[in-house]
Amino acid sequence: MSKPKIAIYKMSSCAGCQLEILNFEPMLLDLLGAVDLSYFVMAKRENEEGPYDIGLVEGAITCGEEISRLKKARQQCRMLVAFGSCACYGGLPSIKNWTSEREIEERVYPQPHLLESTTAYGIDHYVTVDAYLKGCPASREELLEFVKGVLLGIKPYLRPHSVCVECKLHENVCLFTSQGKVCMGPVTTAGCGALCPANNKPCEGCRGPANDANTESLARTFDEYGLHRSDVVRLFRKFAGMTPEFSRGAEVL
Amino acid sequence: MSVPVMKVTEMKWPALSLLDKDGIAEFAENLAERYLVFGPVAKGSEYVFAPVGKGEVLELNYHTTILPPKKLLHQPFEVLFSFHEDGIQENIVEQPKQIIFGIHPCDVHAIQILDKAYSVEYEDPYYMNKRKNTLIIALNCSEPAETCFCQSLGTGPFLKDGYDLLLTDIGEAYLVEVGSEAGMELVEAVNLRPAARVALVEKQKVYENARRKFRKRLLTQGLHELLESNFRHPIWEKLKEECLACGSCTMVCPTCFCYNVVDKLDLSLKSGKRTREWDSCMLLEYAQVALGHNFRKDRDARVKQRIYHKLLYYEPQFGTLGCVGCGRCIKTCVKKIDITDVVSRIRGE
Amino acid sequence: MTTQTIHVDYLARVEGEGAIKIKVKDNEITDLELRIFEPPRFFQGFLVGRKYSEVPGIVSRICGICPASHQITAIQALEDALGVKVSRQTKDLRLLLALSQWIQSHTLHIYFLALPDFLGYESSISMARDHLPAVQRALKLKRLGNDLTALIGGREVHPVTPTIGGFTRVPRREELQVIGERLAEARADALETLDLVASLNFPAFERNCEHIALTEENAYAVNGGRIISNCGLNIPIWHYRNHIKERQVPHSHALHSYVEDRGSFLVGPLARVNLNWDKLNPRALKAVEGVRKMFPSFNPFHSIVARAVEVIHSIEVCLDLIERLDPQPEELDYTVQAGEGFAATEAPRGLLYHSYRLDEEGVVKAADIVTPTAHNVANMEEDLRAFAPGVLDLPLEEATLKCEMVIRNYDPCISCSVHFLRLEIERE
Amino acid sequence: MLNPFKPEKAVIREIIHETADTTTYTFSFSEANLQKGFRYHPGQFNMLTIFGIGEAPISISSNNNMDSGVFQHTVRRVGNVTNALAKMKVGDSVGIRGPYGTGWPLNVLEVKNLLLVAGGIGLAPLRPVIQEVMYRRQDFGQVELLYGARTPGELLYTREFEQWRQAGIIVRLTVDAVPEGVTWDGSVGVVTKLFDEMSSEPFDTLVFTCGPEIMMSFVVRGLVNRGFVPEQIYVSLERRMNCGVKKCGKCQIGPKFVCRDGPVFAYAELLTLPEEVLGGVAG
Ligand SMILES: Cc1cc2nc3c(=O)[nH]c(=O)nc-3n(C[C@H](O)[C@H](O)[C@H](O)COP(=O)(O)OP(=O)(O)OC[C@H]3O[C@@H](n4cnc5c(N)ncnc54)[C@H](O)[C@@H]3O)c2cc1C
Ligand code: SF4
Ligand code: SF4
Ligand code: SF4
Repeated sequence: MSKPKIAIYKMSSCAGCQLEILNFEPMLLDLLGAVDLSYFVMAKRENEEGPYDIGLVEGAITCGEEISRLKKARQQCRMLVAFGSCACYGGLPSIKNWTSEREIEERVYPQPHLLESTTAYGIDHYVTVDAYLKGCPASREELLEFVKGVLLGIKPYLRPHSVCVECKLHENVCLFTSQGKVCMGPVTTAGCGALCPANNKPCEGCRGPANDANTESLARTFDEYGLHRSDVVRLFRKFAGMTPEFSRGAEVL
Repeated sequence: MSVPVMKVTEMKWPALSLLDKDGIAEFAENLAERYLVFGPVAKGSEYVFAPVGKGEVLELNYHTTILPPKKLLHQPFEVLFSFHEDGIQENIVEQPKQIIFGIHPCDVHAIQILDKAYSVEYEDPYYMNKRKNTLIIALNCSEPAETCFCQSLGTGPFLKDGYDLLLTDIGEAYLVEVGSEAGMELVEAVNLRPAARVALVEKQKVYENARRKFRKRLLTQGLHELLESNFRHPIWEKLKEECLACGSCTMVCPTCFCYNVVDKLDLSLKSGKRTREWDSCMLLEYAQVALGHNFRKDRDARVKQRIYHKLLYYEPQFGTLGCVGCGRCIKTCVKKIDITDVVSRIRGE
Repeated sequence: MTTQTIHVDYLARVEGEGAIKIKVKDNEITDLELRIFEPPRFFQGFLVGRKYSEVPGIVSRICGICPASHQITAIQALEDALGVKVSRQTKDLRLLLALSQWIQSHTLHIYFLALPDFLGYESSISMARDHLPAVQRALKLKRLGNDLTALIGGREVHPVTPTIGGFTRVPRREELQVIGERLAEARADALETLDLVASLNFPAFERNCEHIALTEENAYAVNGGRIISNCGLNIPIWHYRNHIKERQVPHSHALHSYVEDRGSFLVGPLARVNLNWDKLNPRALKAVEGVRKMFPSFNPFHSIVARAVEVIHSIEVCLDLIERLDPQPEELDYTVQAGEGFAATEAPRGLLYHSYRLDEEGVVKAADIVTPTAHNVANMEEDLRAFAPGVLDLPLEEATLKCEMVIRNYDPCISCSVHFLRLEIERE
Repeated sequence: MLNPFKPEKAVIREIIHETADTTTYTFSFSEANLQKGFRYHPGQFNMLTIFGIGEAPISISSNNNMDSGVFQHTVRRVGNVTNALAKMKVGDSVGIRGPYGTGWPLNVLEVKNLLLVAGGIGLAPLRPVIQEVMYRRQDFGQVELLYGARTPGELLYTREFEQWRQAGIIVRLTVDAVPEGVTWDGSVGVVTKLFDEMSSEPFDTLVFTCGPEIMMSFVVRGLVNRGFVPEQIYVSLERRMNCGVKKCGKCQIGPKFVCRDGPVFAYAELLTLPEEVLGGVAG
């Protein structure tokens, strides 16, 4: 395959996922040898027109303008990728989904009628998605595996299982069973290297539900650990509260 | 020590010696001059096997480690070979001699099981290369932890064979027994204080004492029939609801040997590595084949596979039970799913 | 009668999405808009109802480029609310973390966002063809900043270790020393960076405006201090809201920050260098002597030089910190109580303000966050208003680029400006 | 130390397109000695590597008896390795290690009559059996093949059917569906439908079957209903495999390693396992 053309689209996001592309540093020039960053507004002034081979969409969809931009991106890109947890699940912006739009707006803006904002969704609520690169931010290694996969025409190996697997592979002290700190690791997708537990901090579920996530069972354990129902809801409605798995966890008690 | 494990008798190496407790660090340092020495050290509130002998504090009073010493032989991540345009480079290097210091009897038994798994028919050169260069300085358990049940399986608290040196805490000092030629050399090199044979009486006392402290047990009598006839026991449905399918129990098990293989290409797409890493039958993708068909889609099938493999299938495969009673899977399970408890519940206890 | 429109569809090489539209009629600006398409994400809205302990992790996601600044500021505001005192070690590590971000963010801005304009490239990617060593130097410096962030914070983007009371994990002295060696080596790169930016051709443009920054008695303020300005502002942080206000102006797309009774103001590296020059690290002061005469400066294009100065300063301060640090794990012990807290820090782009009100369970009742870009947005428009007439005679292409540069001087971080409003969208 | 995980280089000598998604590749090892020493039984498989992409267990679809200095694999495109292989050309090389597993019990048991039941790609490991029969036809009695595919276009080895028939092998075909515009005079329906017209009787007959697990579960059930006993039915199973040599653990069913104890099993043996195989029929 010749150099694939990559477009990077920004929706409602912090730009951290795109920044991870520039954070490739030592490899950045090699990467640029392998792909064309054809549309990357954060880094370039002259951005090429589509079509593109890969579209990386960063951010949640939170307004009508983004919906139309997303649909256009879908048409322009052979493969469309949800790049980061916001694009995969609605991410942190989706926290607001459980409060009335009006109330949220009024907390921030004096004249909320000037705004148009909708429920925050992941991009697959509106378009078909070819791949998901989970994480807040998305992982550089996984992005690299994905790009290599596209170059080779294969499906890359991205860990589908729980964070606990990687946590054990790195022999971290389990915060849950050794220190009694509740952790979302058992139901969250690995791929981050169990970063938070490795830093002595419970997993917050930023990568969304793992394969076969048994969130109801975990929620019941949270309950046994003395968490209030509202705490359990907060744990599940953070980065991926809109997914069926985490919804079940939030609602079981 | 050679592989497969050879049986050594006390008669061959009668030397009994004593190692003062405050001499342990010096002993380890001395060994570290010639070997890579791994022993239990503290990691937060837990213990892990890590390099010792160069200032790190050996914690011989540890209960159990997060990962079993298996990780030193069958590594969590391992490169099998690298490949490039003109060939394959096997990653089998000149292995430095290593010592696993302070390993408990259950973990020694587990290594003996792995020895079988990795040597039957097709020897695994990666495992065997390390194994052949590994000496075992075992430590008998005088204080079983809450989750231990090795006694039920005959894999502890004391070790009968499979060691190069065996330590027993007999109060003021460690009694050192020799189990192999290589062990003999280790002892001679550091010039230990000889022990009188009565020390063996002390050892016996420690043993009796330790035996009384077990709080968990797994009754093995009639276990095969029990499991075979309870494949559809209602408990599996309950465990399906409970289990998180997180995989922790298998990741920490000293006898689990499954792995997954992943090829990693360089960005040039011309060269790369074939790697393997521990895998787990508790994970959904484990039994999945092309086009998404999965032979163990349901969680209960996977829970059952783990427990049946440990308690039923190892025996025909390797001639021994697959569980050594180390208790790690119990300790690590967020849902407190306990293999001994599962068996007693099936027994209707 | 001629009508001319300068229209920048996408503000490239800024973080976030914005546009500029300037309408000129007979050499008079009739309409000037700095548009932000960035939809609001309502952080202050949804922080209400979350637990205090979640706040640092959440606010980090306001901005992917200066997440640690948001974390540190939020943590300090929460500590203020909860009455938590932290150790010298924690303060040192926080300073190290904040400065690691300055190094990373300033390098990103200098080489990737701003320099291509000055050297006549559309991006650093195309610049790399002719200036490979400079781009490689940039990548090296940026990686160094990133590695330091990751060492202290656990990860470059959205660090994980900073928490109320300290850190969940502290680096070992040996790890710090290894990176210390790299910092020492990076001095040369930082100096070359300064030489490079100081030699650029800056548009002759000055606009006298209020410059605001934190200041401290004996140090170049980063994570605290008093808020001062060249126009006489001198207040403790918790007085912030008595003096700095926001208004929604009909023609604008953002809440405009202003100093009560005065007007828009500038925060960021240029303001800091102007106001705190003497407090730069002594070794840094020596190293930047060559550009001494440029400051204080009211030419916003000089902010790239201010950034280069701050990179040199940051490296020296980090080296001093690493020299004395031997971090030990600390007990994080405090009781949750109701309260209100305030904090401000100097993020790479300037003054960042957070305040929270908590109930007795530690649940957030109100949150107030004003980011550097939100502080600056009114001033950006003012700059443009003053600058644009001077470029109207240039070919449209060039005038457009020059106007973009005015905005890029601020290194605006649009997604992090939670106060931005979106009014109207104009795309193809 | 011999390394069973190290693939040897093998070169693609010929590519035969069987169907839209299935292709037969003829390989030989680059090293002549390796090729010379490469001996295998019908029903055994190799691990096929595409470097950088991965490894897949693939049955050997040719027979040793021809001693042609080459061996064949028939591969259906379903995922990474198989797709990557599909992009290769004659002269390209792959990695091969094997042969692994037990084959069909052709040389182990006294075989007289043979009933072969195959579905889709499942004919690949049975083709060497057919070739074996043709090679020493006189050793066998009645040999019958029941073969089903989704459509006529998806039948494998069609060009060889005539040869097979000439060798006195009864070949009965069926397809699930006939697309418009295709002429088909065979039967329509699942492969078990052919049981109604088959010539084979339980007496002195061994059954070999390979195909999707769900198909095989109907096959064994149908045969048992027709008086066949589990001891005379052999199935070739598919499981996930990462090593082929009893190490990676993936392929275990009860105490059995499909890669080593199988992939060919007597159905009777599978019935002794606690874990259900063949779609729950065993339990
Ligand atoms: C003993 C045996 C013989 C086989 N013979 C043939 C044959 O002759 N022709 C043929 O076309 N296919 C055969 N298969 C099936 C073939 O192995 C799979 O189609 C192939 O592994 C798919 O790999 P992939 O990389 O293309 O697919 P992917 O879905 O991309 O596979 C990813 C990984 O999953 C594993 N995997 C996925 N599916 C299977 C599977 N079905 N079996 C084992 N591992 C799997 C492998 O580790 C593989 O690397 C056989 C399988 C077995 C077990
Ligand atoms: S710390 Fe969390 S992620 Fe790690 S093993 Fe424990 S529960 Fe799993
Ligand atoms: S550790 Fe417990 S919850 Fe996790 S997979 Fe094992 S049994 Fe299930
Ligand atoms: S099954 Fe559990 S108790 Fe038994 S050896 Fe494995 S980890 Fe230890």
